[in-house]
Amino acid sequence: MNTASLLVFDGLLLLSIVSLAWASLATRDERRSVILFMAFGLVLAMAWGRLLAPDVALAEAAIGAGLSGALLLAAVRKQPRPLSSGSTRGSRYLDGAQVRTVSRWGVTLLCAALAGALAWALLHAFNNAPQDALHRSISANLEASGVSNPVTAVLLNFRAYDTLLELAVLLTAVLGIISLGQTTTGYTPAGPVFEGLVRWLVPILILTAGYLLWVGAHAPGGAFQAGATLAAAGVVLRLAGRRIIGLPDGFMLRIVMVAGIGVFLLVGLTVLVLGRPFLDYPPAWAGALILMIETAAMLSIAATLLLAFVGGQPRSMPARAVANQQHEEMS
Amino acid sequence: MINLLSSILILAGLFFYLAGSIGLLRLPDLYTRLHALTKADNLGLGLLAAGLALYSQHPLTALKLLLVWLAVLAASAASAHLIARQARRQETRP
Amino acid sequence: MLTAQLLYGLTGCVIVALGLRGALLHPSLLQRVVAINVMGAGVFMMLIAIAYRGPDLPPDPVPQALVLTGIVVAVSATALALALARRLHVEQGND
Amino acid sequence: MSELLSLSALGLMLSLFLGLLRVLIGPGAGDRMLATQLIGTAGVGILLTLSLLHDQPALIDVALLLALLAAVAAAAFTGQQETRHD
Repeated sequence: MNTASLLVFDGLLLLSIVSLAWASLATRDERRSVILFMAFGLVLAMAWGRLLAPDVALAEAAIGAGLSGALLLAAVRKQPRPLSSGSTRGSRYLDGAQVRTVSRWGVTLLCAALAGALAWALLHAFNNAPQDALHRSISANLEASGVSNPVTAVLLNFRAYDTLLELAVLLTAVLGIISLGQTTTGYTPAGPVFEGLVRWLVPILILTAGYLLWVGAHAPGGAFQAGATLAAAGVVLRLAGRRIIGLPDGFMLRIVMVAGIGVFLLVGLTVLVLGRPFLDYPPAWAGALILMIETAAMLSIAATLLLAFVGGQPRSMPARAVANQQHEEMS
Repeated sequence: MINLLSSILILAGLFFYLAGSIGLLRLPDLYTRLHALTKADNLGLGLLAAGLALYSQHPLTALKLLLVWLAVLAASAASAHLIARQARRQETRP
Repeated sequence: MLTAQLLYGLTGCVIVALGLRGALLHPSLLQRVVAINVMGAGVFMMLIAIAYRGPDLPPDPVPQALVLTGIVVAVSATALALALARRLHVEQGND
Repeated sequence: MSELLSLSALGLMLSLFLGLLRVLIGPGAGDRMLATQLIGTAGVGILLTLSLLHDQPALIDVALLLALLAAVAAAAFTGQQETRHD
């Protein structure tokens, strides 16, 4: 009974996922495509929950269903473009994007072949891989990692290099966005209901971010989910037409942007000087060090994502006082 | 007894969810759909959360479930208004 | 091998192919970015399916951590791509 | 009793699936966005049910975040960008 209904549940969930993915790419209407993509993210969060990956589900709920959607919606042009495929010049369509039917079928065929190859590799992996070895060594060493959530332990201790480089990727991306200039236009001031929404939603998002950061040590959560949630708070403020959205300006902004990777490197180097391998924390300190790194990483991630939403250099924001105040509340 | 009550609550919640979805599919225009959906779904979630809270028999879980329901209530009220207003705005602006 | 693992894993493969096709063929730049995100979601699904080991065993944390990293990298890459598209749009003489 | 939970997850998924049809049919952007909100509410219900079914308390946090971010999505959908004057 249980397995049967779960099987039907899985079937419906996967059918929803595939049809949303297909529909969001089949349409020529950008706005529709983005809305379908947001629904896709929502349903994905359920799939991660179903497969016992609550850490991933949290990140998907914050990013896939919320932030990516907001980013993409802001990028959709206001006037719908005429749908005729002839006049592609001067629109966002690339020249030569009208692919001939023959190559269209060729690409479709190749993609189908790729799906087949991936499926074969996956089946192979399911059948042969000794999946337990790595898992066992993680649970054996979890005690020494300083945290009891295995995913956080992997991210910030066992494979800390990955996360360090991930923060570097984030920094690079935001540097790219800043150097592209072009601050996006602001939003018109919110109406009364929207304003009411902002009043309670923003504090709760900030509170949730703090909760996720703290709980990440022993339960699903952590710097990424917290950072994304914090960024969502800023996005709401921006959407409501506020000019002050919690981003510091000038020098302070630069510090917040590099805080994550900076603190991470500093901890790694300090440990190195004290005679241990790079990023190999002493077990007694690991918990505190991880919390410190995560706090800095959360601020960096939030600033980066928010800056990505605003786009370009947010010069005209006299926000230092408010921003500092908010950052103190968060950390 | 508690089990029975929680089963009834969960099933009632399901009923309202399904009613809301059918309303979303069958009703003729956006505004009537909004009306059906936001009411039925929130009631459905409330009943479901109450049933699940009874089922868990754990005060902290119950508190969290209540919190989630309140968040959904407040969020969906505001979103429904925003979506309806957006639709009106686009109707008046050809 | 678990049925759920198999179902989700194979769906992941299908989504990767769908996303790749969209990324290669779609005329709209914005939707190409969406397509790349869809493709990423397919890869994530394959990894999470590999991590899943049934309802009674705890899942493997390593692929889950990889996916978590992947989601954040994907959103930052999306933001950069959108900024590039916006710039391209301006350079082409619109706005 | 856990049968009831898996049955409830299935029923909620059915509700989500019906909402999905509206997302796919449209016709207007508002209809799609509204149906996406339904997917969000049904998703919250599903996550809460799965949380008890699989004994994963963290899924309640996911449900909370999903509810909050659904509001952010609606705000993003309706936010009016200022027209550029420069």
